[in-house]
Amino acid sequence: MAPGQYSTDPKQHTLSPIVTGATVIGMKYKDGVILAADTLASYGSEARYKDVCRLKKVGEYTLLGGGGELSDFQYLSDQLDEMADEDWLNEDGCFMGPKEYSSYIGRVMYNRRSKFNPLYNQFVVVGKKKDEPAHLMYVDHQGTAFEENFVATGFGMHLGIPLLRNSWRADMSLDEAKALATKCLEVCFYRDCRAYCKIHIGVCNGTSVDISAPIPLNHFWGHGAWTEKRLEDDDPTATW
Amino acid sequence: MSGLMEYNGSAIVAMTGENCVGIAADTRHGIRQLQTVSCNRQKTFQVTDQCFVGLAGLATDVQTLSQLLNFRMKLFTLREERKMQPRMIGNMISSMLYEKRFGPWFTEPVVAGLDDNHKPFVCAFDFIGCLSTAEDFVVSGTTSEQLFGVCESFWRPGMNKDELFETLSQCLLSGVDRDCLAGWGGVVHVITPDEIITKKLKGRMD
Amino acid sequence: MQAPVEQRWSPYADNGGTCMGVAGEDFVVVAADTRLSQGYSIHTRNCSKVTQLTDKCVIASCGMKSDAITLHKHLKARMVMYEHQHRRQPSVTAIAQMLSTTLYYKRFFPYYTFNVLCGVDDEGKGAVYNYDAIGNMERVPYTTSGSGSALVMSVLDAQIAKSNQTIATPSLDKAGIVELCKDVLSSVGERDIHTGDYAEIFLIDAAGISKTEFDLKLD
Amino acid sequence: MDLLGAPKRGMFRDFAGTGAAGLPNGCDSISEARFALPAVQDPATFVETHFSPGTYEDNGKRVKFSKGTTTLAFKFKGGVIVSVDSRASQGSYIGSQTVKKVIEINPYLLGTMAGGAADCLFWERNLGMQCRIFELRNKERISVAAASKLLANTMNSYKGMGLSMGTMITGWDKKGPQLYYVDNDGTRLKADENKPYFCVGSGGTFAYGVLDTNWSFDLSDEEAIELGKRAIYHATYRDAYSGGVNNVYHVQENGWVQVYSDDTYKSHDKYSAEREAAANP
Amino acid sequence: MDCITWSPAGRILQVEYAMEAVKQGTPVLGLRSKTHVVLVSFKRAQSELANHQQKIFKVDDHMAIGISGLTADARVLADYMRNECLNHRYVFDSAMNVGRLVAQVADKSQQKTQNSSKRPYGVGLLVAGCDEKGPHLFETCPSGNYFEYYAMAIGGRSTSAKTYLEKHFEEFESADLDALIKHGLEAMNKTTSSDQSLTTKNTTVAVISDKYRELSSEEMQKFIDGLEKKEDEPMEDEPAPAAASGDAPDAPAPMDTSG
Amino acid sequence: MVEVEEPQDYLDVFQSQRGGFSFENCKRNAYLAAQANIKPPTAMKSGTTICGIQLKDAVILAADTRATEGPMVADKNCEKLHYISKNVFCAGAGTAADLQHTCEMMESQMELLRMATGTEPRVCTVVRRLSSMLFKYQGYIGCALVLGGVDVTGPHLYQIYPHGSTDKLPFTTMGSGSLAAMAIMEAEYNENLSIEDGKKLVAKAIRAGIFNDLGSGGNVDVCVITKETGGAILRNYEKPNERKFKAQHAAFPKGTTPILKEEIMKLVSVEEDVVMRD
Repeated sequence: MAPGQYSTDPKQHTLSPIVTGATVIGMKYKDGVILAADTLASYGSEARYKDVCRLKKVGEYTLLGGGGELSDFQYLSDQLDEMADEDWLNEDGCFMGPKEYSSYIGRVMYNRRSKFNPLYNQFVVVGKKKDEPAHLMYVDHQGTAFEENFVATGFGMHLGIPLLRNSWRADMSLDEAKALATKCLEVCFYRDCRAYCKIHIGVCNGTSVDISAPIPLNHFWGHGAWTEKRLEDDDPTATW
Repeated sequence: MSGLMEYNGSAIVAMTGENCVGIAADTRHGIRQLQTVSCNRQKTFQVTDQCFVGLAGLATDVQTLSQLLNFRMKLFTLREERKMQPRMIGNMISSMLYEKRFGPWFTEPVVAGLDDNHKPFVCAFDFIGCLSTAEDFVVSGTTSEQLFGVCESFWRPGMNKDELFETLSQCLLSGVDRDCLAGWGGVVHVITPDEIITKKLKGRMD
Repeated sequence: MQAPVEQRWSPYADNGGTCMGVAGEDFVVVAADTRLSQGYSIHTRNCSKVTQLTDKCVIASCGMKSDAITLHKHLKARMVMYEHQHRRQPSVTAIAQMLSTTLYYKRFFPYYTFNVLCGVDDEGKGAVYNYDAIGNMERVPYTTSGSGSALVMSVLDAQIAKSNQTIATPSLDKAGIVELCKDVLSSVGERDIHTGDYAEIFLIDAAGISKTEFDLKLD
Repeated sequence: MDLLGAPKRGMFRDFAGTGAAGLPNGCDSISEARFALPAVQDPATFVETHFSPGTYEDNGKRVKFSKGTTTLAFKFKGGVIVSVDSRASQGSYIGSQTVKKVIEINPYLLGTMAGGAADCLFWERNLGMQCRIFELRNKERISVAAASKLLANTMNSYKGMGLSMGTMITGWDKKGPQLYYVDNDGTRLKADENKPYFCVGSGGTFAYGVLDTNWSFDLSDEEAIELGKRAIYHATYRDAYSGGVNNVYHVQENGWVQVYSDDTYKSHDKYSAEREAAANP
Repeated sequence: MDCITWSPAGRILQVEYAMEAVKQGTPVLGLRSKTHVVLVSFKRAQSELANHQQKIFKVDDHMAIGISGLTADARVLADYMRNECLNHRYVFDSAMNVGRLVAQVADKSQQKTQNSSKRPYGVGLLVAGCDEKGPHLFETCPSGNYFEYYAMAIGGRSTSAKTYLEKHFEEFESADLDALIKHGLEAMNKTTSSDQSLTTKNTTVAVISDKYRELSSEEMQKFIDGLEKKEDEPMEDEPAPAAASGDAPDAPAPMDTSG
Repeated sequence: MVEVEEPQDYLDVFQSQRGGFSFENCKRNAYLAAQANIKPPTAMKSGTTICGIQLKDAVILAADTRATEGPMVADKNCEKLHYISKNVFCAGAGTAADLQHTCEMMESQMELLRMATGTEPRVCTVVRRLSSMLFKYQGYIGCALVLGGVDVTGPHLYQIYPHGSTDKLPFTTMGSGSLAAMAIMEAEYNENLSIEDGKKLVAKAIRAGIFNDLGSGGNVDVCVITKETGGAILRNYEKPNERKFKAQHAAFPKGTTPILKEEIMKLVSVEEDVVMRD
């Protein structure tokens, strides 16, 4: 079967998402790594839940950001919480870092796709464990996984990535990184129907993992050509 | 996989050189893809003294179109008492193909010629007449992917007529050797300001 | 414009890319680009397709990335097992046969990967193995796989096998083959939209494995 | 899920031993014991529609596998001649011109390859193993009839799963030279006086034409080998999906020998000269 | 008598006998610094015609075990550990935590002591490995007990080695690799009887940091040449079979298990 | 009684069909498709990134230069900016042949209009004509256009979809790389930009398409249209994608390729009324 073709007789698993989240932006900066996502969960084309946090702290050093089916994101979050608890129960002071969690998530996603029962998500797993280098990995519903310095999922893959590729630098400060992520989500808000103007930003710097309170985005709709009246007879700029 | 462009199989490539231009085509005529019925099918047609058109695609359309071209060339000469320049031939083919936008000929032509200033001109079309010119080479037919590969590697600026011939024929033969549907020999025309060199190539016969 | 969600789900994706391997008398050259794409999007510009299996053997896989990741992880585990059991690394020939069966195991739900396995064999000769998705295997002097394979193969036929040439020209030396691989991948980068960004060249000989990188076009 | 007769014992070792104890749920592990099947309602149809090799009938939907193409074998008084081409095509692209389409199962048995190359390669390798086990158990060589039956049985158990294989099993046993045809439907045919030869693959029709004209049981060894070459040459000439090197094997009383291996590029000169000489005597 | 039957004295003799099997084996010892763990084993050849038996098994790049007791049982455990490490790498793309694997092995051993149709493993392991908390050295017993040590020796004649290790263990923490190996061989040298000496043939030294490495015979020869001359004191007798119940888990290197 | 039409002289057919689509192959092609179960080939498309911005008194258009056939680059440096009249230009995405010919047709219509009225065409005229023509063909002519021009009423920027819908905008992008280019536009567009900054902005947007969208590539073409000077296409305004490595293969020596037959036709000048060669 060629890629892009659907299978003849899939089992009746969830093969299309119901309640979905949109873009997640992740990028490394000089002291760690940040993750940003808006707060909307859509039900088809309905903006259904407007105050959802699509970032999730996993274990001590890791953040998970999810786009796509929200229930699958929550299911995986629970699984990861269980693993973090087990880590803690061992009482040996060892905790898994972003590398372990991202690899695990990659295996889970591949395994579920191989069972024709995918978790319909695109995840970004980021984190920084103590003095180890910051880690950022993308995993999607087919198990495709790769590490990068910055990544964007969903519509952000088209709208956010060009800005990231232009502006990302390894030596960005935290504020610069936050500003860039905000800019990407702002552009998504302008052009993606499933995006929203309130975002969370999560930061991993090796010692702590913090998810911000919701931040409202600035937006501007006042370009001259959009505001000018065109249908009135006496308008000299009207062309038809 | 099954398409009219692959029904008969063909490989055509045209290349520019220094004051010369060349066009090469294979000679296989297959039907229903797999069966080879002859190995001396004509796929390149001389339309003026210094211009050739290569027609890849469905054999029946290739024949019809080549005759139509012949007709249009003669009509033009009668009316205008001059010969068409290669670029003009390109534009004419483009219009002829686009005329049949919604009931197309299944052929993708290639034009190679020298204009009055001995400047080489090559261009290719898709089957509804999108003309694209190139400075280096153009390819067409079922072998186009393979030909893109070899031509990108072997074409170089400023080839003389002998170099052009060798490059062109190596590209053609290497290309068709990796395509089931084309090959069984080939023919190369090199057009220079004062002669047209035509050579039949010995290729693999499988 | 791309629809935001797929209507029907497919377990397969094509992540594109081109890789090639050329065997020499006592060395082997492997080259692959590092673009990871899906549809018209570039996921990342820098994602290696090549995994080192032993001191003398690497595998390059094009096709679907997640299958390739899994296959490579699997093979690396098998290498460790072999080493534990036999206290030495498996030979290229052994790995080649093992890979064939591993792929055939998935005959009914194949790994969508097109593999090239390269190494130096027990006799010290360069070895290149070519596979289809379900484990048909052949030892060849040179091969290629992936989205630009049709573009590569004919060039190698002309430059290495020298088919259709009546005048003998000297065959390429090590540096010449590396040069050729660079040139061919650059050519593919010009014409195949799924191949590009950067490329890696692995040279395996008696001295071990050395890796060089070079730039392709980014568009 | 039953594996439709997939070999369960001995053939493939579960190299990772028992599954790992400490793995968290939801992820796969490296152990892998048997043929993996897609988790769809009807795996057989799924496999058949999506993962079968195809050339010209291929509608672009399938994963393209290497596919082998003109093979023939015939009996004559000196044994059996097996003659094959060496092209592997993936769609119209020629993947390889140097495929070994005669599979040397053991010194007395040959198999040929047409259809899905991986299917042929794997199951004939598997057949070689079964034959060896038979030898060890019974202290005598397996008959060609039995060997071909083993293969046909395997094919039967995977019927409808999209395997693609058209093979000829040939060898010399107690009853003399033997030739069988086995394919992926489980068909098994014996070559006898009425049907002393088989041609398999897309170029088979062309090869049949040559054999029908020139075959007789009393051919000398040289004539028989020449006939094998000639039939393959003509098939490669006319059939787009055949070509490359012509390999000819001769099955004799004490095992097979490879008697010829050369590029059809060269045969063309010889046969076209012959043709011209016949046309202009 | 099976291994779930208590003796009147409140012991499980089958388990204790299994612990004895460990003492029948040739000695193996381990010691660690801040950066490395070193395992040293003294190998025995079954006969003049046989190879020396392998005593140290690499489990993963960051982990190895030295064994004393039934080699056959050790191989089963080694396979299990290797498999766990491989699976861990496959799933988490990282090295397995040493202590947690040891705990798993101990659990596995413990299960064998609670089932009438099974017998305890007759092998003790010294598990040496490195993880995010640095180098570790563990001992596992057939009983399912496990302990972590700065340095430890198990197997026949190990008592004298332990004496040596106890005397010097405070130096180990900051010792460099060469010193650590030297101490290991010195301690091992104490276990040999007067007519035996360490050779490159009968001794294996493995170094574990984040990589596993066995010393080559040339490297080892240098260390062996530098060993202290052996005093001609008579070796003490092997301790009599006795209970192992007196182990104090917090003691860094229990001197004697014959409590 | 069935009347059998006598085959006409091709010259007549030729005359009668001048200037329109010919459907004479349709029946045959439908038959081939139905009988032989053969699918028609795909036409050359430009995956394309095109964009345009409207400034205070200018319009700037830009495009990449890649034309693709499936995953192959058919043309590395094609032209996607089309001249319509001195003051109106357009950039096209979609089926390449449709774009070429639609724009040429519009060019000729506008030239005729100019000659008939003696004034330069207004942008809305071009848009109206294009939109009605595309609407008539119900999307079968695959032209997606960004059209810009400056006329007596000032600068105007439009986009036109294949089905004939139009929109007037301050900035827009189209084609497979439109999202990448749009990201740049949304982030940086401002209607008070100078022409120089405007050129930089469109080039940056196109570069975003070239580098982030696989359907787009090659070079950047820019077209600036102002009231004073009319429009001018700056072909290959930026060339960010030169080939980075080219090996110097030894040339194939003369006589390398095996040949069966060689013919050489000498061209000679004939001094008569039909001149073969000068």
